[in-house]
Amino acid sequence: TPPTQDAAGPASTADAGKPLNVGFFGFAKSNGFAQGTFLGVQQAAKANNASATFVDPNFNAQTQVQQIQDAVTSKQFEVIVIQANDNQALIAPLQQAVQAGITVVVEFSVIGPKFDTIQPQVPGAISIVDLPTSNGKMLGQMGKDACAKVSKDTCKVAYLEGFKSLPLDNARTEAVKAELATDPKIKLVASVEGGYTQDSGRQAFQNVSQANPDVDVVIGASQAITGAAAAAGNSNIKFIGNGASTSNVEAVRSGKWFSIYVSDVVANGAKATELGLAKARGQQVETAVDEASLAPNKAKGTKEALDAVNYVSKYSD
Amino acid sequence: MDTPERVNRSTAPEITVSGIGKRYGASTVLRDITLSVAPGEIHGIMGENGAGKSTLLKILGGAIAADFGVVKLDDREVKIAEPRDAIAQGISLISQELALVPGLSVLENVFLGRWANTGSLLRSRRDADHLERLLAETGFELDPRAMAGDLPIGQQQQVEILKALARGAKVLCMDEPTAVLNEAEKAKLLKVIRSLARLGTTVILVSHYLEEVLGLVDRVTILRDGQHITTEDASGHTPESLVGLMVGREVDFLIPEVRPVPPEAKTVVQVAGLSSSKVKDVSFTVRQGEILGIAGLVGSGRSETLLAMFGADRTTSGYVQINGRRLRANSIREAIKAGMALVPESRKEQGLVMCRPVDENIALSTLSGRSLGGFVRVAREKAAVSEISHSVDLRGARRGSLIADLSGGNQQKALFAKWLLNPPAVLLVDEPTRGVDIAAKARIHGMIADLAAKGTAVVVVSSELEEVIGLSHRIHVMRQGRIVAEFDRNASRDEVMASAFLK
Amino acid sequence: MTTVTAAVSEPAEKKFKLNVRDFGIVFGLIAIMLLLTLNTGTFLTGRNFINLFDQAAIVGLLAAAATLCIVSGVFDLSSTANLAVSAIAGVMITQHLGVIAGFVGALLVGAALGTVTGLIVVSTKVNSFIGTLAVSIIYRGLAIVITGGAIVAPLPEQLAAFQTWTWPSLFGLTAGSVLMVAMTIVLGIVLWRTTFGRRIYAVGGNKEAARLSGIRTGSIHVAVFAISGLCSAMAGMILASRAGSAQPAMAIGIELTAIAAVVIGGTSILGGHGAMWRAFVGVMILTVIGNGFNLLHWDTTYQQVVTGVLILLAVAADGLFFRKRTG
Amino acid sequence: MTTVTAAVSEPAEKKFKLNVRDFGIVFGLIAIMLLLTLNTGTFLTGRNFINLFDQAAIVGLLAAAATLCIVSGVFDLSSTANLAVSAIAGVMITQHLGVIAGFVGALLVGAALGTVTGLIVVSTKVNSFIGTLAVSIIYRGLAIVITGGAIVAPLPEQLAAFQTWTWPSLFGLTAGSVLMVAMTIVLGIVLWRTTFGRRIYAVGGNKEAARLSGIRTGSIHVAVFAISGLCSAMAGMILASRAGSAQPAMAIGIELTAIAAVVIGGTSILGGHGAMWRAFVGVMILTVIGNGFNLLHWDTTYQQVVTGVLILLAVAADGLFFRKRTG
Ligand SMILES: Nc1ncnc2c1ncn2[C@@H]1O[C@H](COP(=O)(O)OP(=O)(O)OP(=O)(O)O)[C@@H](O)[C@H]1O
Ligand SMILES: Nc1ncnc2c1ncn2[C@@H]1O[C@H](COP(=O)(O)OP(=O)(O)OP(=O)(O)O)[C@@H](O)[C@H]1O
Ligand SMILES: O[C@@H]1[C@@H](O)[C@H](O)OC[C@H]1O
Ligand SMILES: [Mg+2]
Ligand SMILES: [Mg+2]
Repeated sequence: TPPTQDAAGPASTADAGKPLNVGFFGFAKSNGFAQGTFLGVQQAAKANNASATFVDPNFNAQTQVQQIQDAVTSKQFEVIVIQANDNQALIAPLQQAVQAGITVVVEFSVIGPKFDTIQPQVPGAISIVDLPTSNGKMLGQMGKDACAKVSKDTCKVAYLEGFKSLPLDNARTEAVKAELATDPKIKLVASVEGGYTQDSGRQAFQNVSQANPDVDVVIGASQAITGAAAAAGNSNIKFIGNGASTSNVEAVRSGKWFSIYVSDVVANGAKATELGLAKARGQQVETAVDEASLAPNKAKGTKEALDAVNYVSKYSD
Repeated sequence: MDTPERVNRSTAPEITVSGIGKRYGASTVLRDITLSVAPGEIHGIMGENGAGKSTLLKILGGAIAADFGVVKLDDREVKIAEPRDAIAQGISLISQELALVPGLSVLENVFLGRWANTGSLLRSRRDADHLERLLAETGFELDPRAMAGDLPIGQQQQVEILKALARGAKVLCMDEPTAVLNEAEKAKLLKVIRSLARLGTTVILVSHYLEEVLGLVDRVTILRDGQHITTEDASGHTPESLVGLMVGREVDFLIPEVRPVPPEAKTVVQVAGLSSSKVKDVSFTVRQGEILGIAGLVGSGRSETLLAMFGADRTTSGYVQINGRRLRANSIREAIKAGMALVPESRKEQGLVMCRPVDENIALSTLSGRSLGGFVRVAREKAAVSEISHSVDLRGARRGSLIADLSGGNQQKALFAKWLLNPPAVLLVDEPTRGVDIAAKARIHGMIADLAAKGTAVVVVSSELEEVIGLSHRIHVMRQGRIVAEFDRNASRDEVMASAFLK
Repeated sequence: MTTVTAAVSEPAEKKFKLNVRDFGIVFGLIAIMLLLTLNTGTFLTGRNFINLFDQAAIVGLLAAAATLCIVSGVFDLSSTANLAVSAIAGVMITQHLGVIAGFVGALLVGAALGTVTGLIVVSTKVNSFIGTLAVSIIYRGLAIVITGGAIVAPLPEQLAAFQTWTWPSLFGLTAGSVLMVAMTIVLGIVLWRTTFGRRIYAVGGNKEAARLSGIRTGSIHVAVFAISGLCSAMAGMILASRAGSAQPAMAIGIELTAIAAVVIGGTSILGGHGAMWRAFVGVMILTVIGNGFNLLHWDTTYQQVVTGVLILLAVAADGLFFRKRTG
Repeated sequence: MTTVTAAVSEPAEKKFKLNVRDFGIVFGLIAIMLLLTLNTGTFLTGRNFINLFDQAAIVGLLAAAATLCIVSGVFDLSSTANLAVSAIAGVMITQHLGVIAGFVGALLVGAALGTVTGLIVVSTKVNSFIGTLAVSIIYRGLAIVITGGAIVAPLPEQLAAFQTWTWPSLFGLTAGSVLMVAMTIVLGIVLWRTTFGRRIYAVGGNKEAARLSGIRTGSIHVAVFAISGLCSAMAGMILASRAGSAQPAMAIGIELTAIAAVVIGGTSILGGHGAMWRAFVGVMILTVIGNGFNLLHWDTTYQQVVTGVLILLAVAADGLFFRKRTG
């Protein structure tokens, strides 16, 4: 028989005076993006009478599952803020955590099968995420903007996907393609795996530009675009990066790249932590937040938008 | 599946091979072999190293496939593509290169692949009982639970023999089964073969021991350079006449006269109180030009004494001195630097790197001497290797040949060549002529005697008593890790045997 | 002859010694567990053991299969790619024919793909390491082709039944853990007490000797790969059951964790040696180390360094102090 | 003796035949390249070859080192963890002492860590597969400890000089590619013609026979791991040079790609066999397959399936039609 759902919900709510412990289950300690988020987590924790700990799964989803289970056992944290390395493997352990009275905040990457909703898919959790579908749509829009500046009849665009085997990446890719397809001027000449490292991006770009020497716009993960732009040297190609590390922001503001999709990781981490702590202390909070709404210019990081707020990134990759 | 313990021996078929041929790349190793073996016959196959004996047996046993020709059993043509086919026909092969699974026990190896079982659950007890009977019949002494890989090579050979017996084979093909056995074990095996033949089993036997063959077989086939020379009744032959047929010329194969050690010869080797896990307090000396023989049963610690002297086995006490200089314990490199060379007993495990070319193997232990600034001086190496190969009569090696592609006897010669490439001051040899043909054996004996005559101190371990007694100036007998007796070269076989067994 | 008799007559003590040596790695596991029991209040609790077994289920199933493969002298690096395809197939069948058909279907697909892997490796004579690596790329690709790169899930009304492997069962363990333990025991008996098991040792220990004894070495390897596929499918169904869905990137890289667990347990990577309980102990060592760290509240920055050192210590101790070396 | 003479005098034909067989895998590479040349206008261009070599640089360096390791009978799974630590150390030294010191320092750190890996594996007698896996976990942890998980970069004014490995040099190839080719040639000669190379083959082919020939098998292995560390550091500096920075997660998993390349080239995973050119061919096969796909404009959904099949075909063809089998 299936286990009976613990209907009671959070077993206890802490009073405001008690210091709380926040566990930040980031992608990996070796990941700048996660480190940036942790900065926000730490700031919010400090401001709200709590401590913050980075629990490192080193990009491994199964390790992360284990860490969540063990956190439930050891009752080390009242609040869990998680950047999931897998959108499905973590559902069950996080449910356990919720049932054990821990406040769960799903941060940045969606947990659950649906990539087009910001609503929490782990019952009882708070969801503050960046949707791959709206992310992809925005990347597509920026691609259209870039193409508008290309003075040719057709604008050739290449998209560097993440990994073909990741549904999350595929959902994003579909959204990018759909958005680009609305502009008859645009021809998508390549959509290939570009991965999440500079080296994989460099390699993908070399091959794409070999096959399409006249490509006008290249869109992809910020690390891949960094590798691609380095391989391109001085060219007229308009690069659009998905990510906003210091070097990404600098590349756009200096005019080397066309634009980036901005995630304000510090703001995201801080907001997620604030929501989590508030809920743990018995307050009513928002349970679904779109991170794009926290970023400058709704995440559309053009030079003008970034200059306008004099945007400074807090993480490097 | 239950194991039929003894098949009806009278069903052994007449075996006829006709037109059998085998090529490896450009070289033909068997050419148009035609012969037949009668049911219940003991048939000897003889020839020089590389003549193609093992190849022929492997074809019969299905280990390799012939390129030409057919095998018939009682006039019925059979296809033997795999060992499984041969086994199904009642043919069992005991190959020259032992084929045991090192991590399984003696018991498990003897019944390899055909363990007693009920619905595939093992019934080890039944196999154990069966093995006990086989041990009693053969007189072999083996611990059924010992790991095959831990056994000395002679005992491994016994396991191979038991394996073939356990299958109740009608035709038993044995490739040099006695090469690694000592006198006593050999005698037991020959007894077993005779009694099998009496019960109707056909035995096809390859061996380099002329007396042994003549005393055992009904008929003998001679191969030379992959060709069938003749098949004749054994009764009309003497060792000399067989050698003549094999080699096609006269050879002198008696152990050469060893020159007496001059009384003023210095002591080169001094072993003092040497102990290791298998060796207990062994002390002896060897003088310049002297050949010391060590006799004993398998497992008595002879090989281990050599290994301990050479720094290869960890010693717990005692030391070795060469020319008055005491060697650092457990350092093979220091032993080699001091001029010591060890020809180990197992060429496959200890001696040769099977997947490497012949030249590279021979040059391996003396690389430093033929290199400049770390680079191998290939031309120099080639010249030296070619010279030494010539003097040990190494055959069948083409350019780039792997050691694994040589015949067993030629591998042994390569092993010997490896340690003679730089003439050693102290030569330790363990079973030096295992598997080599009679002419080559004489050559190796001659070389050992020559080296001694030029001043090398030699220690010979051999399970062939004739070899030990014939070559040595003095003989030590070991039992359970200790030296228990000492003889001079006039000792009789029986005396030496007795002291190896006694108590 | 005296020597032989002597050897036989010093058995009792000898045998005992051998056993203690053989079980060296178990003491490593016990030592780590003792340490954790003394240093945390939470390690030695029923709840935690239920977690431990649940955490070990996936790697445990893969390691049990990997033991058969490794002992027989092959690697199956395609096991988790097979896992993904089987789980996806299982979910798709579930959508059309129901949960039970889905589970059964997944197992059939897993075993079939395993058989195909085995046939490819055996017939091309390619080294299994590289052969199964190539096959794993193909299977992952297949998973993408089947799903179009998307997630597949059973129908909403099937979900509760589909998640059966996460339910508590025997001793409160999750059904998935129980399946893992059961398979470990079954395959352990197969390896230890059946003719098939002996053939696996023989083929892995000396393939030529096995062949000369009439063992069909190819069939043994195909069978072993088929079992590996079956275990992959089981692991896949447990993972899908936990997640409520399946996708092409499932369990990437875990085949290496499974191999590591097998080797940490003391099974020789060279084949012909080893035992099923060793895989279990290896899996438990890896799981307990991870679990312990999380319970100890240590800084995870040092976790990796310490994990590496612990694995090294466990294996080295086994080699240096306990197990008999051959060679 | 007559035979010996005869043998030496039937060389020409024989030698040629042997070579054709030996070079089977090269034909696999040529076939793929021919296919791409005929089906794309872009494959056979200077620019693309410059790209190919650049893409092959990292795996090429690691595969050259892996060849030494594998031939000598060990694996070094810690190579890319070492790569990360060396690159990080190189960047940190650059910050304080300049670019040249940084590069030299990285190489020293890489070689030193490699030596440590070797000493650990040799002294604990742990199987190298599991030993270096544990070491790799430790080194990755070390990288996180040193950097606190952050990225490290040379000072802005050092950047141009630091990126020297991405500059075009000989034949327009990037300096990184040239370094890879040079190391492959140097290590190839070491393996082929030096006493050290001979000892590597001997130790990998039969460790006991090597030991009894007076070879210090431990020293050989330590030396091989040290060289592996050196190559890792070179690869690390090229990567850092491209990126303008270094970080703990660099090049994760690429050690397996390198091993795959070595084996695809035809070097036996069992040790004692193989050659350096084989690593290069293996690396090129993998690189060309990836490159070709993107040039062909095929639907990338099928890319993985086809990649796997091509690898399998290349290796199987080598085994079935060309190379002589040794049981
Ligand atoms: N795999 C192989 N490749 C190439 N040549 C081979 C191979 N196996 C055997 N040979 C060659 O075939 C010939 C016959 O070898 P075989 O082993 O049958 O000799 P043999 O008569 O048994 O010799 P010995 O008395 O030394 O055991 C030899 O010249 C040997 O080098
Ligand atoms: N037997 C051996 N086992 C392992 N390493 C060795 C061995 N002999 C030499 N070396 C190492 O190889 C390197 C070269 O040493 P050495 O000069 O003694 O040998 P060589 O290269 O064979 O000789 P040569 O200088 O005559 O070319 C040294 O680093 C040494 O430590
Ligand atoms: O840059 C981010 C990467 O670090 C994370 O792993 O996934 C999302 C990316 O945008
Ligand atoms: Mg022979
Ligand atoms: Mg002996």
